[in-house]
Amino acid sequence: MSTATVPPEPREMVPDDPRRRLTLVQGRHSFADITRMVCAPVEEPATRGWWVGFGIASMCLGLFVAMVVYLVLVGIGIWGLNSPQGWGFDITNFVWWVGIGHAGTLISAILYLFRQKWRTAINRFAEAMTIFAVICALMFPTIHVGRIWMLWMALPIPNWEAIWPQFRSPLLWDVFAVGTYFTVSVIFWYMGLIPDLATLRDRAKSKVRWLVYGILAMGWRGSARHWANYEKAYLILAGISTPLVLSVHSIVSFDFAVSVIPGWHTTIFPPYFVAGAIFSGFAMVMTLAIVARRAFRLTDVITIDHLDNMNKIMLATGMMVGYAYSMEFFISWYSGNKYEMFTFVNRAFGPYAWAYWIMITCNVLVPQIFWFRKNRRSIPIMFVASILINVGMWFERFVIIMSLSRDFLPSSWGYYKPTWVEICTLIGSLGLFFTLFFLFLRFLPMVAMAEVKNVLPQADPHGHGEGGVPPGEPA
Amino acid sequence: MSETPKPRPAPEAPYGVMAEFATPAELLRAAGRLRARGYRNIEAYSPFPIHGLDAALGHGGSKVPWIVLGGAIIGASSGLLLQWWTSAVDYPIKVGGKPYFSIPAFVPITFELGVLFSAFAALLGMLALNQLPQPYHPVFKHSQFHRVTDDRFFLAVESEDPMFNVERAERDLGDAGGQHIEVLQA
Amino acid sequence: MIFPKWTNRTPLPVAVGGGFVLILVVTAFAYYISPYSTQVGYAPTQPVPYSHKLHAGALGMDCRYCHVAVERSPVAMVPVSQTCMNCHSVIKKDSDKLAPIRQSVDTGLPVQWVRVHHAPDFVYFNHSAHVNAGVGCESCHGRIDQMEVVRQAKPLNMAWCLDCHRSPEKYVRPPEFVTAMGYVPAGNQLELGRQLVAARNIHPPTDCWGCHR
Amino acid sequence: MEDRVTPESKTPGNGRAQWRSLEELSGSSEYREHAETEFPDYFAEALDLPPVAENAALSRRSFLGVMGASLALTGLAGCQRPLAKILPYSKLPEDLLPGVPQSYATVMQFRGMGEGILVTSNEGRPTKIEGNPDHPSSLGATHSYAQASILQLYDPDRSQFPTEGNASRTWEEWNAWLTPKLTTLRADGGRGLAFLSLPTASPTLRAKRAEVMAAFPNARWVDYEPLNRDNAIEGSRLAYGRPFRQQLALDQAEVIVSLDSDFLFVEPNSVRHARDYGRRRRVASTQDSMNRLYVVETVFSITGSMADHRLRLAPTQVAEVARALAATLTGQHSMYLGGETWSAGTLSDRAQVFVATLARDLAEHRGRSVVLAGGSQPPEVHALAMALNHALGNVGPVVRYTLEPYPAQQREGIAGLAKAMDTGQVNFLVVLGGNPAYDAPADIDFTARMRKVPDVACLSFYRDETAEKANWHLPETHFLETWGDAEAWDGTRSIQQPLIAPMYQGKSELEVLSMFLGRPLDSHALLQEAYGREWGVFSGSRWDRALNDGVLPGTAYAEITATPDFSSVTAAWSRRTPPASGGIEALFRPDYSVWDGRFANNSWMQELPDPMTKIVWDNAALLSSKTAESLGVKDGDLVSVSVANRDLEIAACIVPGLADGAVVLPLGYGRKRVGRVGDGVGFNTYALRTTTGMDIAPASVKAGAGHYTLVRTQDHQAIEGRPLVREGTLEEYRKDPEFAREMNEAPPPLTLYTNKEYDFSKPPQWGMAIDLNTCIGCNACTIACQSENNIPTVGKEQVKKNREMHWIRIDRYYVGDVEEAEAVHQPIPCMHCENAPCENVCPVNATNHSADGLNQMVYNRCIGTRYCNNNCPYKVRRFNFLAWRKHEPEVIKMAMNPDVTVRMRGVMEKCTYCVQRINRKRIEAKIAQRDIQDGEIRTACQQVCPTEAIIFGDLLDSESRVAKLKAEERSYTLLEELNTQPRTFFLARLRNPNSEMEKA
Repeated sequence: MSTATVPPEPREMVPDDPRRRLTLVQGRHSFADITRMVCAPVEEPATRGWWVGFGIASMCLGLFVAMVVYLVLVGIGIWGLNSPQGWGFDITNFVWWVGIGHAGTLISAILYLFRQKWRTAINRFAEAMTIFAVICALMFPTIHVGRIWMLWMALPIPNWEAIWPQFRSPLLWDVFAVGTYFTVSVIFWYMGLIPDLATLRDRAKSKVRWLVYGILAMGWRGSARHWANYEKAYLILAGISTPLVLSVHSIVSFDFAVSVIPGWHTTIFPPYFVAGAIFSGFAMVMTLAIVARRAFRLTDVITIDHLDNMNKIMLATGMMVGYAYSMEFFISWYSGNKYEMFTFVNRAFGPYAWAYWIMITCNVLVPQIFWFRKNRRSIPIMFVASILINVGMWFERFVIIMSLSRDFLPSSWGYYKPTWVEICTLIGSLGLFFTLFFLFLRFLPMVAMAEVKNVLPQADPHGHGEGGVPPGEPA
Repeated sequence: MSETPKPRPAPEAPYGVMAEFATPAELLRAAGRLRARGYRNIEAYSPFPIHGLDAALGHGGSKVPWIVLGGAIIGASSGLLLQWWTSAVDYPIKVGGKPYFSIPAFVPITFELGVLFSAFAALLGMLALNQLPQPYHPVFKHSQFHRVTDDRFFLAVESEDPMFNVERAERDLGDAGGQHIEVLQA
Repeated sequence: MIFPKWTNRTPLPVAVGGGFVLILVVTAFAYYISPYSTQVGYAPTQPVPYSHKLHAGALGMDCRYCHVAVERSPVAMVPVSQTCMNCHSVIKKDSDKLAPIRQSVDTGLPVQWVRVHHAPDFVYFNHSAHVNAGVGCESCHGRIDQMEVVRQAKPLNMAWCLDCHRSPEKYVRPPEFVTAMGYVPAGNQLELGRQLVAARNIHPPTDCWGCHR
Repeated sequence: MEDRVTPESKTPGNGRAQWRSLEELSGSSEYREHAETEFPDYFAEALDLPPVAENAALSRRSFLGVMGASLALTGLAGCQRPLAKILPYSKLPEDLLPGVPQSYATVMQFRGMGEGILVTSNEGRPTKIEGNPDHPSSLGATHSYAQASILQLYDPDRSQFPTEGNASRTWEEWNAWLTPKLTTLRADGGRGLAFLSLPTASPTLRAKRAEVMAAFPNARWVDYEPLNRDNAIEGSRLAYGRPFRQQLALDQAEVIVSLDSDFLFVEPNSVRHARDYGRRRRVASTQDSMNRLYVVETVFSITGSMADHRLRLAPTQVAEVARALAATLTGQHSMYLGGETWSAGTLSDRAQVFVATLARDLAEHRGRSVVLAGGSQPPEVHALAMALNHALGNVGPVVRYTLEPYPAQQREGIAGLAKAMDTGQVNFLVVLGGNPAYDAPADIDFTARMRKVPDVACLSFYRDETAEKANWHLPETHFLETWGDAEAWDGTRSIQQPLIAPMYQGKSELEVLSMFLGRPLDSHALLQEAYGREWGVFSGSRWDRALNDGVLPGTAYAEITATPDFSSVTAAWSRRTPPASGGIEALFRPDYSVWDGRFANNSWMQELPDPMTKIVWDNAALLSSKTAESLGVKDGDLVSVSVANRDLEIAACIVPGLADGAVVLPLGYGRKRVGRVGDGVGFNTYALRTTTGMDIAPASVKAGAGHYTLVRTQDHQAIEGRPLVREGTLEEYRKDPEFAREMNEAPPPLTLYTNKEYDFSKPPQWGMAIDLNTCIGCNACTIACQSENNIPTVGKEQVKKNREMHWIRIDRYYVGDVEEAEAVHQPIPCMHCENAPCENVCPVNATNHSADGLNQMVYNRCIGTRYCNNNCPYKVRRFNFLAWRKHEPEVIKMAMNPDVTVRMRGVMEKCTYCVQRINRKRIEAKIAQRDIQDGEIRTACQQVCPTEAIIFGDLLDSESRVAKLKAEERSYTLLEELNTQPRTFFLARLRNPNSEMEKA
């Protein structure tokens, strides 16, 4: 039944012409084509590639579980932490994952508010990535405590001690901030899914799929009233998510900014962390998008233009991060505080200089290649770059936390080395992330169909040229 | 274009009459026509939101924002109350030389809870106003309706409409260019 | 395939039910760690069926006759076997029930009493401090004089301790009535209490290190 | 002064260089932790079961860990609560009140003298040792060894029963074996019988030994202790013809000269010395004066670290300084040394300036100065020192002489015994205490000699190197298990009363000797017998008084006045051959932690960092950086040291300020048979120690192959120009008393929080003063704290990961340039900040503030985020990374303080200002309806401090000592600019240099 209207090719224009409207969907696709394209990976049997990826990921997940069990039974001592350095890989991973978790809701929310239609191609799995990344992030504060079985004390539950959590602690702020962020992201994500779940329901061949998707779709029927409330709610969610995104990483940065430790105690952290989070978030979306669009033949939906745009954002945020790095040095010098000054000189030339220069290279130098359009549109280059940026951002957090190694009293300076357990835990958390992601790719539409259809030229009812004319009727 | 039997008048009043359209534009035009003919209880169905449709159908704005506002207020205030009561009333503990009720330190959690509650309000509000979850609905009986989430657009005249009458509704929908015109049993 | 009409009636019950289960689980945990889940009523059987009801109640012996350290030491001191023999070398000198006591006195090995009132090891309760401040035995141990077998009468958890530490006037007695059972204050307890608190300059610590060291 | 606190201006390399080398160290064994944590125990760990009855009675506090875990399990599984039992006494021991610790006076013998102590006992478990204020050698303080000896008592590796060969025996069997032997021995007056014992300060034991010798006139009695006073006694014989013992009144000395004498720690009576020295270092106002300390030494000792002027020289050069000093004093300051003229030897320019200035200073302080010779210096130096003191008129006001009670020449003694054993003259050797097979001079090869003796019986605390070679081994009692007595340095006598019945089958030397006399008695009977004899009739009341006070009044030695025989001194010096220049000299000295090896199995001492090198669980060959350079050796490299054709592979440790051309070898490590803690730890330097070079010997050092992991508690040595330890000279202080406070750039404190509902205005408000001017860095506080607060030890590998648990640590920074470095000590306990950064970041309120200003740490609330320690600028918090006590033997739990929770793994801990002591006094005062008096509450670290450098008290009570100190100009708080408002504060250190030295 291909009575769908076929729009003509978009007009040809000079590349990067400011007047040019971005091609949101390549090629001439009807609504039905979109549905088919997006639903295909969910409805067709899983490819070998999927099985291999899923297998590896779940093996890493197993490693993660093993490491956590080991940790609970023996104690934090199996990590390399010590007296000056109470935190190491654990919190580094936490901040890193939270950072990655930021692009998702950001792309959806902020770009939605700015009416950046091109977001539709990537927002769905960006949001999914957010949720999975935040799950990984939440793992680390949970397992990093000495007595995990007493963790409930950090929640405001009435108890026999008649004593409550300490609400001045940034760690507790984290509990609420990241918890809220996770919940809101899930809501946002699910709400976006409802119409597409309805689509899957209506296309369902097997009873089971029909039942499951049917329940999840909650009887969505796309009536005008539905859409009115839906769009309003979605807009509001986007509205509240935006400050949320900013607040969450600001609060994560408070873990450090609120302390008195030189290299931690600095007011630049909130914006700096937010920029860094967006930076790493986009990098991760990029990495995933590149793979996904190949694997699932979505190159027409996730177009090179989308990737180009993301590269521009990475370039911008990369510059912001670089600015923050330099600004830290300036401020420490300007403060005239000898401890601050020492800390930053020590960062660049002390025992952890290697980590510092990895960070600078990956986060400041690498993005510079995106000044050139050729690079912005070259898949291999941007793929490698995105991975390097993720590495760099991990090291950023590591470098910050290692300020602990040399604080006020030289007598208690130390040096922290991770143990094999910590390294395995990090790898394991990647396993957790990808396991969830593979499941997502398999069972949920990875692109927001309704939204993509909405941005197709023929979706515009007011007949600016294409789309308006029904077949058989004279224009 | 599957052949559909002419619907016989049902023992009890039907839910309404629904027709299928191929493009958003047709749907919009049809909605406009019917409304012009004086129909009031008409509802459109589409795979994605269509601009101007609400106006054409004469729907009012959504009430979701007010629900969310309520959620935000409840969330934020309960957050602040919790912190004030636990830290300053129930068991005041001296921490870091700060007052029991250290407002600056209590801002983050207050804000987060505000956001959390309003998010819930947004979702639940939307569902409530749309009366979801509602797995069954008469419109699902339409033979082509499974395409409403894919690439087809539908317009229904509901039986509550003061000037509802099966034959007239069928005719008017046909005039408006609707296909697969079917009567939906309640 | 469309959902039958009746399914429209499911969402509400499902939602309500789910919410109910959730609340149940949460409250169950909350209750477990809450001040209301206590060991009250714990009454293990002792190697010697010693009856406080008889000794403290009927015979009206003073607590301090056996628990000699209570005014001077953190521990009230479970009496040494010899204490029992002070009387029981004369009265009921060959009752079988007393066999363990006699054995202990002969061998010098302790009688293995079972601890009833059990503060965790990280809690440092000091009997002398409380008794001298005018906290009655009864206030924490209940009507010992009516107990055939000693059982825990009060929650003995931190919330319960804090209640008195925050407002001692609700409980303190004049020193002479500390060991009295079924004590009734002469007049309004609160007023009396306030006077005592003022007179004896009682201000119990609510700082952690009052009890945890 | 300014460049004192900014050493990097002088020494850019110092700290960093050391740091680098240490980085290499830490890099060497990376992923070893896998090996440490053993799989089998995991489940045991997680499912720790609640205490069983006996233990609960034994020491229920030690089970928090377990309780915590089981609580956790109940939290998870909701299982039944543990069944705990109460085990009352069957009969109540007299004047014992359960739950109330008691304190008994007794005496500990160490270094051939008695040191009076008070021992705290909980239900019969001695748990803590403190100094006896009435005792002249202690005055209420103790050294670290006394503190640690409590752990020795509960050492599970102690010898527990007699053995014959490897078979376990009973004392009856021993007697059965001994009796026939004795009859035969008695027949020929004990020919072939030889006793080898430690010198003792116990008059009763000495009498008993005499009795034994009377019974066996032909027997041979030898005393040997590896660290003996032969040189001093020999020196006194040279100068006075008689063995004298110096009684010092250091608080009377304006000028103190130490010729390699570590009188603040190593020399006998050091605790008293430190106290007297400290008195004259304490300045309350600009009017006060200070003594001046000149130190000439090889090693960088803690005495050296206190010096106002320090001259580092190879051991034999030190003697040359003495000679030059005599020459200058006689030559230029017309001092009479028997008329002879003294020729100054060859000295470096620096040394000559030093001597000239010193001589002038001495000459100006006749009768108010003292010259001290170190035990490692040869007799002639001691003799000369005595002569100088006499000539300077210091004998009397500062130095008094008493007769040495037990002047046996130990080196010759053991050598003679060895010869006798060789020639078969000994067929029954009885070793009483001591461990000659380990610590006798290497050239004697005592072990080989023992094989030539048919019967060897050995009474020893451990079944050690000697015991296992002997065919009879007898377990010895701990001094807290047996009756005895001992004389203080000045002869004042104390009764040694046991705190606990012998835990195993041990017997004391006194009891064993009574067996040799044919009438075995227990120590109590023997002692009362002895005192009955002494007093004519035994008086119970006098006895009880003696026990109660811990001292017998009027028992001090009689003072002797004599004039030295200058000629014999000069003669001795003329015999002396001037040292060969060049080459390397080895100096043997006791180790600050394990002494001569007897504390090798004491984990507290093993983990106690060396005050200067900060090395734990090891000893090392100490070299100066220049020497190391010339040898091409880096810190931690293995070097082979050879003395008299004996070689030893040992790790090198580079110490700033050490003398060039010398290698310092601390003794007491490399034990083979001592126990699970000490076996194979460190290097046995006795292997290089021969009769000809007991203290100083020519040696050769060459770089060996390989690297060794030396673990330090402090990896970074320089202070990086930060005003942490604030120093000035006495002049600077007089000019500008506020100099210390002027060193910080504290901006006016700003706050977001104006509406604070509380302030710390209600007394008491606790605070602690630490006087850096009197702190000598002796580590006593660290051990006292460890003993008082049940602090675990973690072992070398964990300390390497910076996981040591000490609640009070002593930071030692080197100041000045690497070669001529000076050192400063800074004890760091919790600062109990009023605006504590740790509290703000705790998510569960596990650490917060009490009304009396204590920074509370609640273990049972802690979930272990470690955030508090991250945010602590002073890094005083300690985290239980693993279940440190998991593998600890049951018996150790008896050493626990029942008033302090034993922390489980996963919780943070830190200094509490000894809150258990505060609470005890608070409750006492409350019950008595009175206020707490100043000085009533004394923290463990304060109580033990030999120099009274630590003062604790109520800051609001203007009369309290701590409040007065707070008001002093020298007082400052650490990192004041952070506005943490610490309650612990420091008093700036002052040095008292001789201005002329600066000029020259």
